[in-house]
Amino acid sequence: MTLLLDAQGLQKRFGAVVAASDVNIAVQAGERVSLIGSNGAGKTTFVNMVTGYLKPDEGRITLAGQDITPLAPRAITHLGVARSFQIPQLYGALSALDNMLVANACHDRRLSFWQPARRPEAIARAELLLQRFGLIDHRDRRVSELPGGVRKLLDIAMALTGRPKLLLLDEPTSGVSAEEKFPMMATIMDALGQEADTTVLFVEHDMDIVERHASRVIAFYAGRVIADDTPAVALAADDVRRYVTGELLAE
Amino acid sequence: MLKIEGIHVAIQSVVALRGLSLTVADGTMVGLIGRNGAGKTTTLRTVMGHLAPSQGRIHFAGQDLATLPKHARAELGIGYMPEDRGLVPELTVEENILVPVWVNKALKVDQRLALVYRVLPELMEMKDRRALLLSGGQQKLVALARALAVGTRLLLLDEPFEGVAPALSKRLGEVIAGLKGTEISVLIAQSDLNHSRKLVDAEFTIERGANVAPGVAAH
Amino acid sequence: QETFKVGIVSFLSGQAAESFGIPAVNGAKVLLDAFNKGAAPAPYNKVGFGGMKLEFVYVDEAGGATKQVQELKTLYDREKVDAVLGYVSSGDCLAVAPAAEEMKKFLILYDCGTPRIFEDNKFQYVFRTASHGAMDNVALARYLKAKNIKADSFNMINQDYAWGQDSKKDFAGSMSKLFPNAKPGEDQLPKFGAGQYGTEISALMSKPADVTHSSLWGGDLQAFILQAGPRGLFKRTQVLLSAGDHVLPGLGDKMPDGVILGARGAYGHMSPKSALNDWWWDLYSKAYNVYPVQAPYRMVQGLLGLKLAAEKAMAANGGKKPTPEQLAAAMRNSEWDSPAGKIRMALGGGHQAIQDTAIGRTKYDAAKKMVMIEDIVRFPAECVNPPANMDAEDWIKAGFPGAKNCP
Amino acid sequence: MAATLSSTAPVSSGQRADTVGHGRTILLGVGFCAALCVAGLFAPKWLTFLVTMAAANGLVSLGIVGLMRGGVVPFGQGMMLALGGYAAALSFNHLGITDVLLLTFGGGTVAALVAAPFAPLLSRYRGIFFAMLTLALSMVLYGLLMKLTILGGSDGFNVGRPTLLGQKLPDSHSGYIMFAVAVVLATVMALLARIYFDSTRGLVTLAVRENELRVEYLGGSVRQAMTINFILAAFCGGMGGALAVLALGHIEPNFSFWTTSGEFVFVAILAGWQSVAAVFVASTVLEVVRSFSSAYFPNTWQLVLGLFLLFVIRFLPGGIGSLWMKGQTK
Amino acid sequence: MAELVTILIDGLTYASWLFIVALGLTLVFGVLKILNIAHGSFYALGAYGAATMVAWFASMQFAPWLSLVAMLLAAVAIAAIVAPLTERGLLRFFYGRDEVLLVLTTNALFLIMEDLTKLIWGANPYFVSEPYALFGNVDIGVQSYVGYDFMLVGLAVTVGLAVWWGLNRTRQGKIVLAVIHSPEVAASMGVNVSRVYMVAFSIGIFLAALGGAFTAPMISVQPGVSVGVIILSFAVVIIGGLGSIEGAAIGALIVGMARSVAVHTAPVAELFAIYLVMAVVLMFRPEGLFQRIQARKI
Ligand SMILES: Nc1ncnc2c1ncn2[C@@H]1O[C@H](COP(=O)(O)OP(=O)(O)OP(=O)(O)O)[C@@H](O)[C@H]1O
Ligand SMILES: Nc1ncnc2c1ncn2[C@@H]1O[C@H](COP(=O)(O)OP(=O)(O)OP(=O)(O)O)[C@@H](O)[C@H]1O
Ligand SMILES: CC(C)C[C@H](N)C(=O)O
Ligand SMILES: [Mg+2]
Ligand SMILES: [Mg+2]
Repeated sequence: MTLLLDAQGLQKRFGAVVAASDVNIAVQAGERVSLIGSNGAGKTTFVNMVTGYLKPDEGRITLAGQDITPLAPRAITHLGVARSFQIPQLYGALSALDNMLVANACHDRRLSFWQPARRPEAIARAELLLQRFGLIDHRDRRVSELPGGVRKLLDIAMALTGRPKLLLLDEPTSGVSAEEKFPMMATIMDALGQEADTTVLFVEHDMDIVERHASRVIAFYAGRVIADDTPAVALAADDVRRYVTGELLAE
Repeated sequence: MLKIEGIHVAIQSVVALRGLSLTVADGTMVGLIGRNGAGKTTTLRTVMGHLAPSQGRIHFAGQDLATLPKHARAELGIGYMPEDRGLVPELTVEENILVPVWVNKALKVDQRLALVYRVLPELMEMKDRRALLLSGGQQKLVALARALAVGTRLLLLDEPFEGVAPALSKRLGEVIAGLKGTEISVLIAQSDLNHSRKLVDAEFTIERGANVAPGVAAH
Repeated sequence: QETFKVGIVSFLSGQAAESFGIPAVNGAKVLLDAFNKGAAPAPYNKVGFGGMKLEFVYVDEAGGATKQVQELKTLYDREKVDAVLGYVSSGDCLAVAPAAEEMKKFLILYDCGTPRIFEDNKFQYVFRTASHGAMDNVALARYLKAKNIKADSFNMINQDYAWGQDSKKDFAGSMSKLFPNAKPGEDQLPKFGAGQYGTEISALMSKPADVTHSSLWGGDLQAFILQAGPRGLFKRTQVLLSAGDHVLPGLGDKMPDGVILGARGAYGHMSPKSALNDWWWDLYSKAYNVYPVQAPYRMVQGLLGLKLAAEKAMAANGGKKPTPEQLAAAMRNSEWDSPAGKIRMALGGGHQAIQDTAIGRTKYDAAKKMVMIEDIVRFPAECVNPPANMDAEDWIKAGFPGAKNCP
Repeated sequence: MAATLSSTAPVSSGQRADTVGHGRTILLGVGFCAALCVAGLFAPKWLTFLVTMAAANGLVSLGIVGLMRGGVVPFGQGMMLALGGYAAALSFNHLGITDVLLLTFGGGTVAALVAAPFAPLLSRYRGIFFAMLTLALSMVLYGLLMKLTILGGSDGFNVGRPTLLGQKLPDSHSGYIMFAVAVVLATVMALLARIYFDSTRGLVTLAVRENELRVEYLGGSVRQAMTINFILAAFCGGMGGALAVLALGHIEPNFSFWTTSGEFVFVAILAGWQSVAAVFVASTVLEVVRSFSSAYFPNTWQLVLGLFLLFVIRFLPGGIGSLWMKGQTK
Repeated sequence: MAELVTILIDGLTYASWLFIVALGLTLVFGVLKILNIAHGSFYALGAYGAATMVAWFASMQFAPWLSLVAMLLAAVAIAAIVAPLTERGLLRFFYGRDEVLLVLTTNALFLIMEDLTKLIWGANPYFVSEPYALFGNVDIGVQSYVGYDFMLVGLAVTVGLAVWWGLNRTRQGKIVLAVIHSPEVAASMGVNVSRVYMVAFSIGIFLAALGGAFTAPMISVQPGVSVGVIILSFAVVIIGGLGSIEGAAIGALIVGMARSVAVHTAPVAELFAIYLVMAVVLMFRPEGLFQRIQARKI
């Protein structure tokens, strides 16, 4: 096992709010880590810091030994980190296919002034991913008109085009209907399985999904990590049961 | 209380609802269940007057809503919690809750606040924080509180549990359940049944903008 | 029956419309009527142009020089006008003159002031039927001399475009010849159409001077007077306005007394007594209930010149409608009487007019409710215009050679 | 005038007509251009001149459309017009370069070179702030041009008749030749623009307009895209300026005044961002409307123009191009 | 020293009327998201309205100081009649459209109003200079100022404070914020959004007209007065940050001072001093000095 992501002593405050307080997280290549926590615990903030959208007030983040703390999202993306978003970030006026083509185009770092974006091989590649995510029926629809769940999937599919080493998913299943959640998560994990050893961190509120798909659980509360263990152990911890799953009454 | 009869709604050129009907009886809790894109949000937005049905009618407490301007619904005692929360980032939590109370002459600020804080005491400690600082889940809570503040007769809740951590979603469930037996009726739009199964008296399933199996809920 | 079509270009909108464009166009309208009825006094009493009915097309000059070049081409090519007479703004004149020349079409500039047009270029088809701005500034300086007004120091405020720049240059040049000891002070160049002059007025007042020169015109001049009056500028310095007459009817008692001003010719209250002038004055004031100021005067003098040139050309070609070349030949070096006196196409190879002018002082007449002009001094054309083949600037620098019998 | 009716194929569901062949586009463009050149032989002079100016102005608006595809609209593109125009006019008068093609490309190049150092700075701006910063820059240039007497000062100066490939333009046909040159250049630029808009880079530009954050998160550089578009727009604007000056024979600081820029923006919006041909159609339409209304309603032409603008904005929100490009936006 | 005082006073008086006008512009943008080019036309309307009103008051032999009331009434009348007409009759059909498209819409409105004003009031200038003398003169060193100018400074401060207080310290203001953020949600909460729009637009237009009415005594009211004002007030609100009241105040001061310094020390630079300042401010603060809070995106 090799250490892929290493966050040490992350601190982040927004005014009076502590969004990260001495967060230490190390992730080995190939792990499937679920981030859980109450609302406002700092999960998204953690993802934002890893991907360079926010700079930690203190602390250091390394990716495969390289310090990525000062880098911007684009640079970090080029190092093989991709993410999806709690609120899907798509190109609303473009079709689903075009969204995928943009993802493709951006991934090739040398953009061309004359090579058509809609050339057959690029379309084929985009369609392959759409197919894999069951989105092919929506290929030509303007994405601002797509239902929420479909947008979520498209958001994730775009994150995957670059064949990332590390994939961060922010609540991939929230807002997705109950029947579709599990198949969808299965789809994502399948799609990942076909890309070699992608490491995944996913933020999740549904404990069934956490139990089924995570090899490890990190629980947040008020900016702190309150548990970091296998799902079985972490979900049984008192703090987690009190603050996250609500199985114990908060004091 | 609320009666929707065969409404057809198109958003731009996309037909989102095709002949949907549904009733919320006085004092009951009704679920509107459907997959993503089935038309739940569209239904609620149509009730709130943001979309105009091309066919069909919507009655509330015997009144045809089609003739009313958008803002008159709140006055009738309908509280709406939009899917994307829709808080005003510059305002504090308490001010956000109060916006509908201020514009409604029939409501008293003190009373409504007291009610909201009684039902959702965790809001007390964040009442002076600006809404922009809240996390997604916290914002849901505030949006629910705001709907409660004005919704004296009917609450329209759009995916109240989406993106909410289990602990909080339990709380939300309790709060909503606590409304049972009061004069307030509730319509909850949901794609995920897990949270609301136990809550609702009746359930309407919607698929591609039309009813599937209107029926009475199983308890 | 053939018609002779003239494009009339002047400001119909914007800040120059009220005091220039519209009075000028109004002047054209009454004259058109009089010409077509054959009602003008001799030698202008033929119907239309030598029997041809006259027709005018009006175009708005607002919108910048580039637009004017485009519009000019349209007038000739699409509207098929036989001549264009227009342009108040020097900027527009500088732009359109070469365009007309390039198209070999007949063009009369009736109002604009910059001397550069015929000094920097040789034209075949372009004429200006009124004196250029050097006259107005030389006349102001000469007036100071004639009236023995103290002018040991002078400030200036002029608009920032050809007219303002050339005016200030010519005035400063004339001062250095006629008042070698006068010290120049503030030299403000607000932009055209600025409207608010509070700051500029402060700057002028910070450097007190005996006289203050300005070539402002139109709405700018009115605003300047309204703002400077209450601040007492007119009491602290003798203000000289090179083209100020046109604001008098509008301002009425808001115009301070004792301001020295010109009209860019012997126009309005400074026009000479003559039968032609009386006829014109009546014609205009009956139609519009106000007396004609400089813009309509310049319009009428341009149209009268054009009429004579057209008729002369027709006499030479056997009564056909003259070509631009024939018109130009007839106009070149010609002379005619206008309500403001004799117009002579003496400069720029016979393409640029000179004329007499006058300068006076304002005095509000409460009984007539009208600003009158007193202490008028008349200047023969030669005193205030350079001789043929000499640029205005050089002529001033050389100390006005050839100027004789000057008051 | 130019270019393609549709190469970005409609995104109608299920259809697969969306791979691009440049061939058809180019053919269409060349055909159209040739037809127009022939038509010009029979058109009255005022019309060929009007189209010449429309083509020159259209080039400026084409640059704006390129920027609009990335979500920003410059309100100072008159600056590029002025840069190109002054470059051409000064080279003509002082360097003795008289070839219309050389001057036009020179104008474009100068504008692009001047724009280049500003481009990275401007790439940080969005929305109304981009619009206003470009406006401010163009107004600073306006101020400079007004004051620099060596550049003609406030009234500008005149330019003689250009040559073409070493040939003097004959009196009788100079207007037509300028027209043909303008039409050919506009066609070439329109075709190049079409190819660029359809390229991967072009698509990323569209993505930038929709969601910058996501572009960065996919590894694309928003600022690079904006920078390049700005420089390209400057090049187009400079070419337009040079052409306009040569056709008009006159240049003045007003080229850089904000109201001038406003007209180019109007044309760009009138055209919409989907079709390049629409830019030139829109430019011609505006010229026609303006020219006729100022001739026939000298006292109320602004009213007529205003009503026309309102009508277009209200009933053709996607621009003229949306009449035949039923594309990306449904 | 005397020069410095002069520069400051000139800058301040120039800033005052500009602020009143720009405040209206920033308000309309803040609430309706419309950068209103026709704002200058409403300024002109205010000036024309004042010309008509003051003349009428004078013909009724009212006391001279009542001409101030006349000017105020003119502004109120325009806000009460023309503004709702424009908003209901035209602008509301364009709500929610792209910012730039709206700029063009108002540009069209501007063109139309230019000619309409001319059709109504003709091309002749109107002079309303009586009120200008009401406050006498104030002599400072070599300078003599008109008291009216200082009155304008007072008016600007009053108006600015009133609007700031109304937006930030009252419920109405907070309701307006809700509308700004999301008209749809606000309507769902019972806010009468179209009324808020209409009122906000009318207040904005009132300010433009007020600016016009109170500058009328200093200028000759005639076609063309609208153009210069537009771009200046744009500069002000851009420097200050769109939608910000504090920003409009600082922006107006900056523009006023920049102009004043240029005119007094380097008249050549007057033409572009303002734009230079604007460019420099934007370079350091890309969204102006006071930026609006953005909602969290991710
Ligand atoms: N850009 C920001 N500005 C101000 N406060 C912020 C910002 N981002 C996050 N916060 C605050 O930091 C805290 C952590 O937020 P974060 O979004 O990371 O929570 P989360 O765990 O993702 O919650 P949720 O499950 O609701 O999405 C919250 O209290 C939030 O209000
Ligand atoms: N702005 C829009 N433009 C066009 N079509 C839209 C728009 N918004 C929604 N639709 C369409 O209307 C249909 C119903 O959408 P709606 O948002 O009501 O679904 P929903 O049941 O609330 O889904 P979700 O669970 O994802 O929130 C969908 O097919 C969607 O594509
Ligand atoms: C006083 C004015 C008649 C001057 C003229 N408008 C010009 O620009 O030359
Ligand atoms: Mg989160
Ligand atoms: Mg929904």
